[in-house]
Formats: sequence, C-alpha cells, structure tokens
Amino acid sequence: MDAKQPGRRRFLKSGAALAGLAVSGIRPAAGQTPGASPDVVHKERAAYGQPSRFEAASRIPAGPNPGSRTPLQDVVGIIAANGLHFVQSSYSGDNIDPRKHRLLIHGMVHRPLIFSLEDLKRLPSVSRIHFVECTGNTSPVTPSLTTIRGGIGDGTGKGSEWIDELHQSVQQTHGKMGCAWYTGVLLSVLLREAGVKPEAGWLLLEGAEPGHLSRSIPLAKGMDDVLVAYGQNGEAIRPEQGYPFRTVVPGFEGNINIKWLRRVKVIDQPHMVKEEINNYTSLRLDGKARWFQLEMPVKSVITFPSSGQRLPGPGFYNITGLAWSGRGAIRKVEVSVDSGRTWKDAQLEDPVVRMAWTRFHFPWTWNGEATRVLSRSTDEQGDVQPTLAEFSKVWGVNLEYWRKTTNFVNHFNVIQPWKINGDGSVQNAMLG
Amino acid sequence: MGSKQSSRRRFLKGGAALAGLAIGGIPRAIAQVPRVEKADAPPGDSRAYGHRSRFDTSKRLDDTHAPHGMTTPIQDTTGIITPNGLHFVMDHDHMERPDIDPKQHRLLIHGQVDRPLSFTLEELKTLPSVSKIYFIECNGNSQPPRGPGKDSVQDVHGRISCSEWTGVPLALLLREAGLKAGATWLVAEGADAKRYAMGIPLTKGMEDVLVAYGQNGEPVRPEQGYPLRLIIPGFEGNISIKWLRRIKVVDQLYVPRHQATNAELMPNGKALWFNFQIGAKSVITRPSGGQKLPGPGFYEITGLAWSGGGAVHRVEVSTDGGKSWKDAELQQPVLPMAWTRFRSPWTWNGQEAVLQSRCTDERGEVQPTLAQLREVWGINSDFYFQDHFNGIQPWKVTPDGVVHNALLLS
Amino acid sequence: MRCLANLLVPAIMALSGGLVTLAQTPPYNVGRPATDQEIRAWDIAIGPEGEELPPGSGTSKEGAKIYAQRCASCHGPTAAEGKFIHGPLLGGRETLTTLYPLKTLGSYWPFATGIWDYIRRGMPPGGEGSLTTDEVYHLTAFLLYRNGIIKETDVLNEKNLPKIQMPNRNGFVPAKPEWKPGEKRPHGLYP
Amino acid sequence: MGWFTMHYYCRNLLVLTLALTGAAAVAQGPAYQRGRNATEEEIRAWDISIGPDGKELPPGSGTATEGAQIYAQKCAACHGKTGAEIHPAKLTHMGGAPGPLVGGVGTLSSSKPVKTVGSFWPYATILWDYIRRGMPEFRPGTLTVNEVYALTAFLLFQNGIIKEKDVMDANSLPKVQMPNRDGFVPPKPEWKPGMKRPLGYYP
Repeated sequence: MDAKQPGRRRFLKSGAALAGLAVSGIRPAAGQTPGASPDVVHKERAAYGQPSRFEAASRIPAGPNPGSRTPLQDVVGIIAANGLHFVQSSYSGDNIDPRKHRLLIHGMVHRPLIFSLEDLKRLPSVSRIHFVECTGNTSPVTPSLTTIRGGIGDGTGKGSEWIDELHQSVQQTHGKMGCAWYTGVLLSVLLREAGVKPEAGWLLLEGAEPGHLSRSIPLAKGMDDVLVAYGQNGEAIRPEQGYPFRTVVPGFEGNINIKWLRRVKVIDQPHMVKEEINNYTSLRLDGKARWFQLEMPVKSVITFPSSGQRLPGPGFYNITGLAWSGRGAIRKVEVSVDSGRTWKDAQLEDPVVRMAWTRFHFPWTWNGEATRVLSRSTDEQGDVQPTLAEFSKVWGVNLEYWRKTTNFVNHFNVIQPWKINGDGSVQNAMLG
Repeated sequence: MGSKQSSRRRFLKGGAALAGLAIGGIPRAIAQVPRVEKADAPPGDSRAYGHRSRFDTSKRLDDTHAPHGMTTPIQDTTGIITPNGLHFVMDHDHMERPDIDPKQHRLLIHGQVDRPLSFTLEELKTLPSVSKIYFIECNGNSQPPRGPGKDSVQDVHGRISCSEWTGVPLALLLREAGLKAGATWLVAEGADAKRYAMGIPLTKGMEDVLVAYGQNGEPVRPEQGYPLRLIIPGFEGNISIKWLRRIKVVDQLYVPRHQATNAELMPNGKALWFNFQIGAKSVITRPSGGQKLPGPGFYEITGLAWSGGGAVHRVEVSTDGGKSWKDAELQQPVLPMAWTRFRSPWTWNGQEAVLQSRCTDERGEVQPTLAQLREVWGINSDFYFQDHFNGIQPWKVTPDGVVHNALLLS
Repeated sequence: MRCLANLLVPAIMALSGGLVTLAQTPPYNVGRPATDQEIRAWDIAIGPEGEELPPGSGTSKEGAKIYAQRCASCHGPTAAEGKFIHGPLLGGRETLTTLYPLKTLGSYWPFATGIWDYIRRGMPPGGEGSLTTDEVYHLTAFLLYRNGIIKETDVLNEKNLPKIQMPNRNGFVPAKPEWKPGEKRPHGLYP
Repeated sequence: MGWFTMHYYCRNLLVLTLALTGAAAVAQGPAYQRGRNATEEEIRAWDISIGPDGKELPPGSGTATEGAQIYAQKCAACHGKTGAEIHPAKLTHMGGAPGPLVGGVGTLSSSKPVKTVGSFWPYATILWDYIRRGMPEFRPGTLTVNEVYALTAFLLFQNGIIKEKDVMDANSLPKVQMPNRDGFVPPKPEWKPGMKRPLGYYP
C-alpha cells in the first residue's frame, strides 16, 4: 500500500486544485473516458521481475498426479513462459546442487566420462525451439482414472475423463505440453567424446530424482538431434523441468525427455523399464500392445475461441491456435468454421520449425449463429490429423468405446471441435 | 459454474494424496477470458506459476548510468531469448511506474485520421496478431567505461534484451482509423506520470511496428509496459513506448523533448537527430569481462550479434587481437532485428589472448573498431561516446585465465 | 521477412549424423574419465538379460513378510487390490481385449527383470533405494508367486530371474522395438 | 533428417498488413470494426502533444516576470536560481544533476559542449510541451496552463531569446526563433528503410 499512496495522494491533490482547468486533461479523473489515469507504484529494482498483479494466468492441476497444465488459452506466440510450462512429475528438483550434479556416460563406449555443468557449458552448444508434450495429453482416459473409475473391471463404464464434459477448457484438454527455446550440448557431441562402440544400438537416459525415471531411445535418435539442455528460454532450466540439465528429445513422448539427467548408458537393446511397459504403451483391441511409439503424432488445437470463452457478439474474430508434430514441421493447418463441412487454409506464422509449436491464424467474421470451429493439421510427412471417427476406425472401435473404456490410449491426436453457441459461449464438442 | 464444480469434484476425488493443497476454482469474470479453475496457490507455491532454481543466481544489476535502470545478465543468457524476469529496464524520466489495470486501459488513435478510435485491450486481442522476435536496445548501451571498474559484459552491454513479442501490427490499427492525406509522422505516448512521448516516421509505423501485449508467451511485464507496449524493430529502445496509451498521426515532425535534447553532437557542433537505427553490433558473452577460465583447453566462444538494419549476415571472431579473423557459426534461425547467437570453437593455449567479434549485417554495414570510429568522428574527440556506440569489444584473457575489458577510455 | 536457412557452418555439423563409431581421441577433451566404481554405484538399470543384476537371492516367503511391512499400506494386503492410483499387482489375465483392461505384472509385464529394476529404483515411495538387494529379490519372488508364475519355494537369484517366462512376453508389437525416422503411419499414429 | 536439413517454411503471414505498407492515405472503411469512435472531448483531454507550429497550444498566456516567481518556488530547488547552475542534487533519470537550462551558446563544437534550451533546443514549443508534460519532476501535470506559459517565457528570457515583457501565448510562442534551429542534420529528419551508413553510423 505504501507504494501506491504517494501517487494516489498526489492525484487527489492536483485533481482538486486544478478542477476545471484545461491542464487537468493530463490526468482525467478516474472513471472518465477514454481511460483513467493509473495509480503508480514506486519502482522496485527487482533483480528478477514478476508478472503484473492483474494477470491471472496460471497452471492448473493436471489430475490426481502431482503436476500442472499450461494455460494454452493465455499463451501468445509459440513459447510457453517458464513459469507456466506444464509439469508432469512429482519431484520438485529444488535440491539438486549444480556444483555437485554430474552426468555419467558409460556402457558401450571406449571412454566412460563424467561431466559437470561447467564442463558442458564449455562444449559447443546449440539453441533450438521444441515442444515437449505429455504422451497422454488430450487422451480421453488417463492412467489414474483407469483404476479410479472401475479399472479393476467393475464395468461401470466410467471411462472418459473429459470426453463427455462440455466445459473442459483447452488448458484441461490440451495443456500437458509446452514449447521453449532450449540451449545445450548435442548428445552426439558427448557420445563422440566417449566413443561409441559398434555394437551399440540404444541409449538409456536416467534422471537423478528419487525413483530415477529412465527411458530407452534409439541410438540413431541420440546421434541426430537430442539435446542435453541447460538453458530454457534464455535462462537456466527450471527446477521442475530438470535443473541443472535435462534431455530434450525432439518430437518424442514427453516422458522420454528425461529431467535432472544424471546418466546416459549406451546399450544394445532397450531396457524395458517400467514406464516402457505400463504407462506408455497402447493396448489394442486384440490384446496386443503397441510399445515404443516414441514420436508424438501430428496435432493442432484452436486456443481462441475455445471452451469457456465467450464471444461478446457478432463481428470479426481472429481464430488462432497451435499445431505441432513429433514427426517434423507443420506443412498446413486448415480451419473449418461450419462444423467441418468446408475447410480453408489458415495462415502459419513464421518461423515454422520442426518439432516446435506453429502458431496459426484464421480471420473470421461471426454471423452470430451457432456453429463449430475446428482445426486440422498436416505435417511434412503428409500425416493428417484425424477426426474422432477416423481415429476410431483405425482402432476398430465405435464412438461409444471412448466414453466407456478404461483403456487409456496414448498419442490421441483427434481434431478438437469447439461449439460456438448463439449467445457466444463456447463449449467442448468432442462428442457432439 | 457447472464445469468448475464438476472438475473440482473430480479433482478432489482423485486427490486424496494431495490433501492439504488448497485447490480452489476461481472463474474469471470478464468476457473472453476463459473460465478455468486455477490453483489457489499460496505465495511461493510454484504449481500455479513456477520459480527458478534457488541455485540460479543470475540477476539484473543496477544500471551505473541510470538510477532506475537495470541491466540484463547477457553473460548468462542462453540462446536468443531474454527471460522476462531478466529483461533490462531503462526508463526515461520516471521515478515511478504506472500500476495499470488492463480493464481500464485504452489506446487512442487520432490526429490525421478519418475515424479517431479508442481500443480496449480485449478488443485489440481479437484482431489479427503476429509474434516476432525482436531485440530492444537502449541507445546508450555499450558506452565504454572510463577508467577501471565495472567492466563485465553485463555492465557495459547489458542494456539490451530480446523477446518474442506478440501483438497487433500498428499498420492494421492505422488503417482501421483511416490515414488522411498528408500524414507523415506519428507521436506515440505512454501512460506514465510524465506522458513520455516520441516521434516516429509514419513509413516505419506502416512497416513493422507492433502494438504488443505479449512477451515470451505471457503478458508484457509491468516494467516493460504492461498492458501495451510499442515495439519498433531495430530502432533505439527509448522509442518503443511503454504503457502505450496514445498514437497521434501528424502531418509534420513533432519534436518531443527527448528527441531534441538527446540528439548526438558531432565535432562541428551540429547535432544528429532522429538517428533511429541501431548499427551492426556484436559482443562475445563467454568468455567475457570478469570471468575466469579454469585452465588451458577447449572452450566455445559464444556471443550475440544484432543490427537495427535487418538480419545479421556474418560474424567473425578473432582470438589474436585482430590479426586474423574467422567466421563464427550462426545459430538458426537468423531473424531480422533479433539477436543472433554466434559460436566459435577455441582451444586456449594458456597465454595472453585478445578475443573480439565483428558483425556484418545484411546491408553490408560492418561493426567498426574504436580507431575507425575515431577517424570518422575526429581524433581525440571522445564526447561522442554517448549513444549508438557500436565499436568492436575486445576482451583480454590473461595467463591466469581472468578476462578483462580491453576497451577502456582513459 | 527474411529466412536464412542452412547458414550453419560447421564445427558441429561435421560431427553430426550417422552412427559411425569413433575410436579416435575425444575431440574436445572436456569431462573426466569415470572409474569402474563410480559406474557400478550408478548403474541401476537392469536390462531384459539381467546382466546388471547384483548377486543375491530371495524367496516368496521372505517376500511376503517384507511386503506386509512396507508395501501393503499402498498396494493392499494381497496385492490384488487396486487402491487409488496404484493398480492391482495381480490378476487381469483375459481382460486385455475387453473395454476394461487390467494391466498387472501377471497380465501385462513382458520381463521379470523389469519388476526387480523397478522395486529397487522406485520403491517404496519416499524410501527409494532403502531396500537391500536380497529384499528386492524377496519381493520380486513374492509378486511372481502371487501371480502364479513361480512356485512359493522357488529361490530367485541373478541367474534365474532373467530366464523367467512372463505370460505376456509376446503381447507387444513390434516384437523388437525399433524406430525409423519418417516411417509412414495412418494419421501419424500406430494403431 | 536432423535440424540442419530442416527447412523453414517462409510465408508472408501478414499478407494483409504488408499490403498496407506505405503511408498512402486510405479512404476505404475499416476492415475489422474493432474499437469505438473516440469523441472530440476525449481527444482534447488526452492530446497534450504540441507540434512546432503550436496548433494544440491551449488559450492562456504568461510573461517572464510572472514566470520568475513560479520558477523560484517550483523549479529553483533543482535547477538553481537562474537556470544556469548545475545543481548537485541527483534527481534526473540519468542519475546526475539536471543540466543547465541557460547559457552554453558557442560551446557545441568545443570539447565540453553545454546543451541548454538556449544553445540547443530547436523549437520553443518543445519547452512548453515538456514543462506541462513532465515538470516538476515529482509532480508532473500540476502546473496550470498560464503557469506553463509563464515558465516558458522566463526560460526564453533567461536565455536572451525574448524580452522580459514579451507575452507568450498560443500565437506568439510558435513564432519564437530559437538560436540553434539550424543546428541539426539532416535539417528535415528522414528515415529510409535499408539505408546503408558508413561504419554503421552516419556522422
């Protein structure tokens, strides 16, 4: 309050003294149009600044698991602010002292090596923008709900987390992802430093947190574009994102981007750790499970207008959203404003980068009638984002399956329809 | 309310393990802002808005030139984006910054237009937007220190930052208002106590100027002009008006005070004014002044290059005091009027070395040496070291590994 | 706007791509050699062939006691309970093709080594790494026995654990995990 | 397959905006119908920018004599008694004392140039604009219109540009010829996109 007093006091003083004079136009009284003179605060010389107190954008819990989701409806551009980047892990990372933290590279190498953070910073570095998306982002069923809602096989049919919810916001449906500029050393540089032996075929990446989450990735990927990143959007990686360094495995499932990286073991075959079996496989109707899906599929979502928002009235609106693919660059995004009957190309905002968010824009004049708006992306591989019907066909199920099953399907990338009601309110219309 | 209720219920149902965390739904009241619940997080709870590591001590420093300014730790910056919390601050003329409620804030466009218009923030957000990465540099950045003292790259060159800015092109708004024939200049004005104002050529305003509400994916920070800031790519930073509240279209040059009094004097007594554009420039950020190399061996030399005139075309690095130069690697993407990260491998033999970088932009402008600048401006004249200094910055590595600023004016 | 692509010159480029193995000297000589001891202390990942399993042994009977003390509060007294976010550890066979599939060690996991690895790595939450090697063998034996995969009297050790045939060993596609960049898939997803 | 082979898809996203480039006046109607029309009253209340020909100057007047009294009360504490002093107080945004407002003529080409209202400022209207906009330092906007005219007159008089009894108003102020009016290059500021400059800098 102290900070605000002088400004307000001054304002009242001068306002009274100058009432009626032309000069008072410099400081129109509060409530006058076209806008009141704001209060002022003494500028604190914050060594590290914070957002405006008027801003409410915040992450929300991502479900019963610790973690939180990015407010995609508030994100502008193609970067998720570090403070709003989704988190899907229980470990805070707060207590890892970078001076003590080490990275071990061993296994099928000629020279097992240990690197400190300072060592990594001496090596050739790169900065790249990439999305990281949770494998289960947008899935109608989450692993936890599988058990919470009758996953034991009680047949209650309470399978879907959101698919029958009209009011699920885009943060809730799609918020388990972020996109950031990462800076670090290419893993290939470290592997060459250690000297990979010919029989190697895979890598095991492991974190330093309790439980040491680990995942296996193909060596070919590790030699291609995997980063050991110590920078995120210009500053040190955040603790919850893996401080002091993490792997960024462009386009691969979020959980493979191991945080708090402490070890890379060069191996000849995958290690089949728990996460590779239980959490990140997709069980098909024939009882077989698809594993090591690795790449996130092509996907897009409209962030404005989206569920929970409201259009104040007919007129012009800039439809905007995000598209991305784990399999390369986005080539095309189409938008339909008539419930999927016709599609038109949206504008893609430069730069369009492989395995990064691509912002799209679509100018639209709303006539005030109820409709649905949808977006459909195509990536450089030619993969096209499917409708729920197309997705279901590939899986050999009917739409009811998604409402009822407790089988969580990862890599769920169907087109997201938002319903605009006549009163301007917007709802999730995934199922109708 | 229904959605809030059900999702909260659902969350709590699954949330036995999280007992103790206060989860409250706060629906947002105003139109067009999504109705979502948010964690009612106590201060310090990083679930709603994350914090950085307590071991990460990188911070802005008080600007030695300005009592309200703060410099960006560009020696710690990775890539080409400055984190919002570390963006440099340099305000002209205000001891205080406005504490603006975005719902009350308006942008007025008037003057030589057919339709004077007043915009709310929400109205601006429904218009076509763009996101662009641009640097903002104070025109007083990089003044060489006089005598020994503060010589870190942050102290000397820290009045620059680079962000992804999102907003509406000013050209779109001007077109919406309808320009009258004869319009040639703009006056842009902030909502700060002194209504800081600057003149801008209309041609630039119609080219690439942004009315920005987003900075690196979130709202523009208060000290950067929340809720609206003008971004004038490649121009000296003081023209990118913060807390933007007014654009007046005029038919002749208006000379706001700072543009007259801050004009740079030349040796003949004439002043160079409206010298908007930042020149071709670069600086090595690692290794740089005040840092220490642990010992001989491999090091990546890295730094930043930029130009107000477009994209960086080339950066050369010299490790032998300027005797020989070799091309540095440029980080993609190389964007116009944005930082370009350059990198060059170097193996230090443990002996004294002088490291320098030299930028060439797409127009062919080459970053000059101090000697070249002196030649242009007259020998023995040093009073021009006020603004737009873009001389090559040499760093001297002594055999003990300590790095010193080798560009000191006596 | 201008887009300058592929301006990238070099140093790293020359190193990138390909799986060529290098026996030559390290290019940068940054980082220090790791000792065998350091590697042993950190290398907790157990592959399907169990090469990394430390010597030790365990039985289901001993495992039952440890389970009751340290695991039952979350996983239930019999391990067949699915409590909160923990699914049951037993049962679920024949459910994989239904609307309500139940993934357990017995119905889903392809390798027994994964059980050993995960217990040592991640259990119990909050006390990760506090179990002794033998305790991990005991608990693994207990869970395999409760799933009907080994007998109650079987003694599990580093040699026989990798040889255990799990019921769902062949329940995954592709049989051998592989990754081909740019492989064509319907809608970008594998069914 | 890696990053290095990546291709950027370059598009002119802002087809719309680019088409607008150039300062040509457009007669068409607005494209988006966002924002509401501002009233003349609103504009008057906000429009504090004074151009060189003083169109926006409000009615009112003042003389150096009147200005001297106001100056003594509200300005001298920082700027010194006559306006020619350099006060030790560290109050300005640059952290040093405010520069002198008076004197300095003939110093601009010396090694110690002194930029003052008299020696440097090209238009008298800037002085009026800035006093109203930004002065006094901690109470900007508190001066009346007549006080601003009076202070402007006082500083012009102190610099020997007008006489003590001259009345400054919306009519007379823009006509004041400032000594350094032609001290700027280029005489008419221009900006040309892509202009190349020697050494990144034009002297």
